Amino acid sequence: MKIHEADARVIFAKYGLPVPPSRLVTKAAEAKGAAEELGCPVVVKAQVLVGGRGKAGGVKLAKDPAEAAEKAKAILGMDIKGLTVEKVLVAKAVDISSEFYVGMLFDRVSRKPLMMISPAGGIDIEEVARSTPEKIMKVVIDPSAGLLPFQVRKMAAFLTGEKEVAKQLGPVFRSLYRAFMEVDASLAEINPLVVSPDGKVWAIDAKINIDDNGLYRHVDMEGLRDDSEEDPGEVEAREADLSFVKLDGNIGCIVNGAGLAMATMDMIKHYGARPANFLDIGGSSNPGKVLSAMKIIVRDKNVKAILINIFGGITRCDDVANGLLQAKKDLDLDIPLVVRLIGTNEEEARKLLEGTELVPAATMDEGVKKAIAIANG
Amino acid sequence: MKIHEADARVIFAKYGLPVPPSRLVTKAAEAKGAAEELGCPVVVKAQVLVGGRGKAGGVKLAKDPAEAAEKAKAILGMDIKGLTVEKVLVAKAVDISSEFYVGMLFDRVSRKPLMMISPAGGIDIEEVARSTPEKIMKVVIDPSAGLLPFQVRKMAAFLTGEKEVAKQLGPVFRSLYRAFMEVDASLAEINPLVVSPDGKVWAIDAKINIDDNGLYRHVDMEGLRDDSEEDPGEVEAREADLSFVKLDGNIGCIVNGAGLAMATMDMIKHYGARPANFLDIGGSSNPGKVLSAMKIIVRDKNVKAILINIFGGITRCDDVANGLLQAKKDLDLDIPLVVRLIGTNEEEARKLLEGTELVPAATMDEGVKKAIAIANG
Amino acid sequence: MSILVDKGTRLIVQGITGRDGGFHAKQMAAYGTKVVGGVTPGKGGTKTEDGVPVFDSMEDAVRETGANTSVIYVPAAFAADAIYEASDAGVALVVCIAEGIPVRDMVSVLPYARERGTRVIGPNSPGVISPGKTKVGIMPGNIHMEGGVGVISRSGTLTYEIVYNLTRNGIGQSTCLGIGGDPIVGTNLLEAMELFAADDETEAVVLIGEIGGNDEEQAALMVRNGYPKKVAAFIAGRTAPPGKRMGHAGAIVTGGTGTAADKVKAFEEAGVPVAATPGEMAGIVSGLL
Amino acid sequence: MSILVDKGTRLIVQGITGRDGGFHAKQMAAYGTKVVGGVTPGKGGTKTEDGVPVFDSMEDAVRETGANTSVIYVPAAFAADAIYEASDAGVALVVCIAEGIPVRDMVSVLPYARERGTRVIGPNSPGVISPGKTKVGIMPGNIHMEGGVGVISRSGTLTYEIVYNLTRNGIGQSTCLGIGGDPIVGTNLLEAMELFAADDETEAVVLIGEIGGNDEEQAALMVRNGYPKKVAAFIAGRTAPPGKRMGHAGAIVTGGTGTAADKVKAFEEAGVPVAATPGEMAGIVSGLL
Repeated sequence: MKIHEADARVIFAKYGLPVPPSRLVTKAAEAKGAAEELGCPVVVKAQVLVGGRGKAGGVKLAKDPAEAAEKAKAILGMDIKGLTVEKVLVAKAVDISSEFYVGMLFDRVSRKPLMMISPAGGIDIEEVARSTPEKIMKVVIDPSAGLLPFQVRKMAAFLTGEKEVAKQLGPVFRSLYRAFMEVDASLAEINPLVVSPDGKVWAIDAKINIDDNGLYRHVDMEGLRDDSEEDPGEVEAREADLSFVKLDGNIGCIVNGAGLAMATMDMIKHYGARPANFLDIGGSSNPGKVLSAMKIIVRDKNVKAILINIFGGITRCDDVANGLLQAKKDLDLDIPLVVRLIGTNEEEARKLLEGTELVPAATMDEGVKKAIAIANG
Repeated sequence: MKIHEADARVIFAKYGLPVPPSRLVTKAAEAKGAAEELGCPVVVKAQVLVGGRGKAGGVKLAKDPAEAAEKAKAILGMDIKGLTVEKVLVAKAVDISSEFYVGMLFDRVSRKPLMMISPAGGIDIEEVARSTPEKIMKVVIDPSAGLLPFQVRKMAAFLTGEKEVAKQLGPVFRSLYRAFMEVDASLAEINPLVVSPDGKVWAIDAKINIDDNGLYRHVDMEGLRDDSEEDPGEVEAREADLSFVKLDGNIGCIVNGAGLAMATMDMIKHYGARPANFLDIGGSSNPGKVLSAMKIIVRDKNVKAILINIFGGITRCDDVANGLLQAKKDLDLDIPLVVRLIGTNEEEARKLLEGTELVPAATMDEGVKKAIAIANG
Repeated sequence: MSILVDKGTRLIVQGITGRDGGFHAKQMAAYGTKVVGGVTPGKGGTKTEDGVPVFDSMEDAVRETGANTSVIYVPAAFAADAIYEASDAGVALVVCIAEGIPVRDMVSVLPYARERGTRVIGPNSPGVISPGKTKVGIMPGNIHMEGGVGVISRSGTLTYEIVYNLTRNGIGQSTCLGIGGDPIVGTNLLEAMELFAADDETEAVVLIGEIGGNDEEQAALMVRNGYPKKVAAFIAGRTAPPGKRMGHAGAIVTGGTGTAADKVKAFEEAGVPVAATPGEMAGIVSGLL
Repeated sequence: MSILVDKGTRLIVQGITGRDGGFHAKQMAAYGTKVVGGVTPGKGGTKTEDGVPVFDSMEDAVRETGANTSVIYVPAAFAADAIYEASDAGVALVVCIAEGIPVRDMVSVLPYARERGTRVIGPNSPGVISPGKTKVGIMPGNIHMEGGVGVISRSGTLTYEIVYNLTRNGIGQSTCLGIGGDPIVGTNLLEAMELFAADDETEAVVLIGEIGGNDEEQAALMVRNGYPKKVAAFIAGRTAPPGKRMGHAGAIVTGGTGTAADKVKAFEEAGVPVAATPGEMAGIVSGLL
């Protein structure tokens, strides 16, 4: 789950990171008040759950409250990568003499938390990794030991030669690590971590993604989710415990398992057509999920055919068949369904679907080809 | 470092353990007030840093405030294993339907924290271990994982079959473990952990020993040390960073290293005499330590000879020699010194001591024999 | 031979009294797996309707049955504890079917298991099957066939699809292993490849990868550096749009790393043929053998 | 042969610019130890007066010198970090002379070191010496002599006393190892015995124990179960009063466990001769060889 910069700043501040004071506002007039209260200059920052706000014009400096209002007005309502800006953060501006990158994630290879730092902060870290990999240091942290003093020394020395700055970096690294672990984050970034001309260190941007699997431990954080920036189908899918991603083709897909769902999309493309969505009903066997999936898909008016591709394991084919029959009845469906059910309890499923108008398919290839023929026809 | 029950209760309560309310008092009249405030019956408990208070008559039940005063009067000033009772704890009494033992220590074999529990609480756990070892369960805790739910279930089931009691034990185990680790304890015990007739669990005694090596992280705890219950020589030795234990013989010993110091005592005994003390000046090479050691030993009027047995490694013989010369001068010593210095910088030491009246010895055997001859002589 | 599970596997089902645990305990036993016990705290001393003894703890279960393997079907919030408990009880292999375990829990439990000599498969794994011998997991047993192809997959149902394709074309499997779809798993693609490298019965290995991470790129490197078996691959997610999470944590691709195109390229440069659809796999593997 | 340290040892001194670290770096080099570098954060790039390069970190030191061993002479509050750092840098052996490290720190750092394949000796250890080859620690080198007796001790200076007795009587040592006097040490008595068991040069092992714990009782059991070398023992603390802490954490005896009498009895029942005084050891060992 992505959360807004403003919320990430609150978490960072709680863990003692040096975050400049700020106010979150939804109107230009409020931005003026915030700027007066904070003292100028301020930075006005679009709050959208997507990277590259700066390049898109969503981050502006304002030298006085009037200008803050003006910039806020320009940014509010702006479209950034398809998302409308509804809130802006007004934050006290900090003069910059150098910019670092500091980030936390999990490392698949060591299977441990990893801190990644760079003296080339303020820009896209993936670009730094590509063009100047020597400017990135990665330090694996053993959670049984935590971030160790020798690691802190090494990282601080990589970023700066100035003792007074290095002294402030230790607490920053430690706080970021603690925040990352304790909130069950999957990513936590300060980019940039800034040194001002007076030698003080500031976290002037904040990014946290939460591990969805850990959310149950943080009921307070569920409120940080911003549904308004998601496709309504994706929101509804999540609520029904489905994985759904809307695409722009005309063949709806209901599949069990992310890998098979992707392979199904890939095969539709391979045979020259385009999928309308990714949809994984997951490993459970709940007929209600199939009904929810069907509802979400039929809302897309582009959809000309729906392919159900289920390879039963922990999912039982008869449960899926029951869900399909229910959906057919409840939704008064007129979109043709191509159904391929195989694996656990496939015999029971076949019996349930016998004599209905669902189009059966014996293999994935056959199912995909039939769905394409229907959609094209 | 041992701390008093009253202080251990405060720590336990801070970690959420169910400790009945109590007051620490130094006068019988205060005990009456405390009993009135807490509500009777109460238990009046001698605060001394030694086990077996109960058997010695240092723990008494009082059914009303007047009786509390009476019991406090009897206990205050009492001598328990050589220690005078100066404070008593007045604690709200709890009716007992069963008594458990729960303790934490470090396990030398697994090199991890270990929780030891027994349904036979309220008595000496070492006695339980000897007579009915099947009544003890030991659970090794991996500090990287903490106390795990499956371990809690197993321990709770070992102590009780009652669900409502078991439910309260999980938090007790977890709190004790956390307290033990966070205060750098070397031992933390609840004996007994009591179930009252209404099914509620209470920690009615509290014992914590602190790892001396960890004390530097807990400056607040240094105040919990009770010097009044220690030999003044031992207190002075600790302040001089020496290890000293007073014994009842007439040959004073100054040795470097605990093993060699014990072996020196053993050898004195082996040759038929008795050591006046254990004294380890440790691994450092500070002449001031030798001076402090000498001061502590000469205070013991039984001492007829002092044996200095130093095998230099990290300790340098010349430093020791300088300390001896300084002590000889400062203390105007008339007790004969038998000196055996060997190892690092022994040549330099020999030169320093040449021509003095110190009695040289080439080997440990020779040193011990010469010291005995002088003491007997 | 085979890897991880075989006729010597003695299995405990953690969560045997749950819906999925109960169902699959039956299915596994029907396949021939020695399901010697189950664990559900508080239900110790009972038996399942098939007569499998249920224990309160893994410690009891291992002591009473001599089990060497466990499979976990408990809700996510209890799954990490189940792995700790299984490792502590000393089983050599834990297969974690449970999904939805926070990554933070996995980074703590995996070193704990390793320190105790316990190999973990998963979480979020369909399990492991050595066809004709033993099945530990949720895969449909009847689509498998005994033979010489090892299968390693980051996916569940996609694996069934490909295995089914192999079987229908007469290509049997030594062992099929789903390593699990989460970012942090107990046994990764490379470690699974090392297990097959040491297995005499396995003649070729099929890798079923997907977008996200760079395990496949590392596997391709391992082949270039001289892997002792023939290798074929399939990569899911060629059409996945960047930045979107496709169902489970493994299937997400950010920026230029871990795309299907990168992985296909890495394999092709290592001389590993990549199937464009699951249905092509049997033909490719036949060509290798 | 010998154990742990030999001519192949390439040593980094952690805390080389401190009083003790500096002094013993010289002493070790004078004995013939290859002291290839030192570490003191903030002093990287300098050299000691003997020309030993100083590095800011163990990582730098190992990379630049190819060191395989480190010895730690830093204050207690920094010693655990020094062990973490040495393990992380990949040295195979860390000898921790530093004393006064909280037990809680040791229980965390030891599994960390083990996971990285690093053996820890100590803390609160006098070190390890393979006479005539290499000395890593603080023991006086000149009291040792090359030969066939392995020495394992929980003590420091008492070990010197006994080794000196052996040497004066013409009995040389393969390796002398002080495991450290703290309750939790990286390598315990039994593990050290296993190392000597596998060493061809070692003909007999001298165990120097003391009150507290039950390592000696376990060692006696190991001998009863068939230890491949001759064993002799000494136990310090026969006159120690119960419940008193004798200098370091190892030397405390509570209740009826871990007394000198228990340990002497255990050894005698296992057929291990126990010296009554350090001066008796050479005679006993001569009798065994």
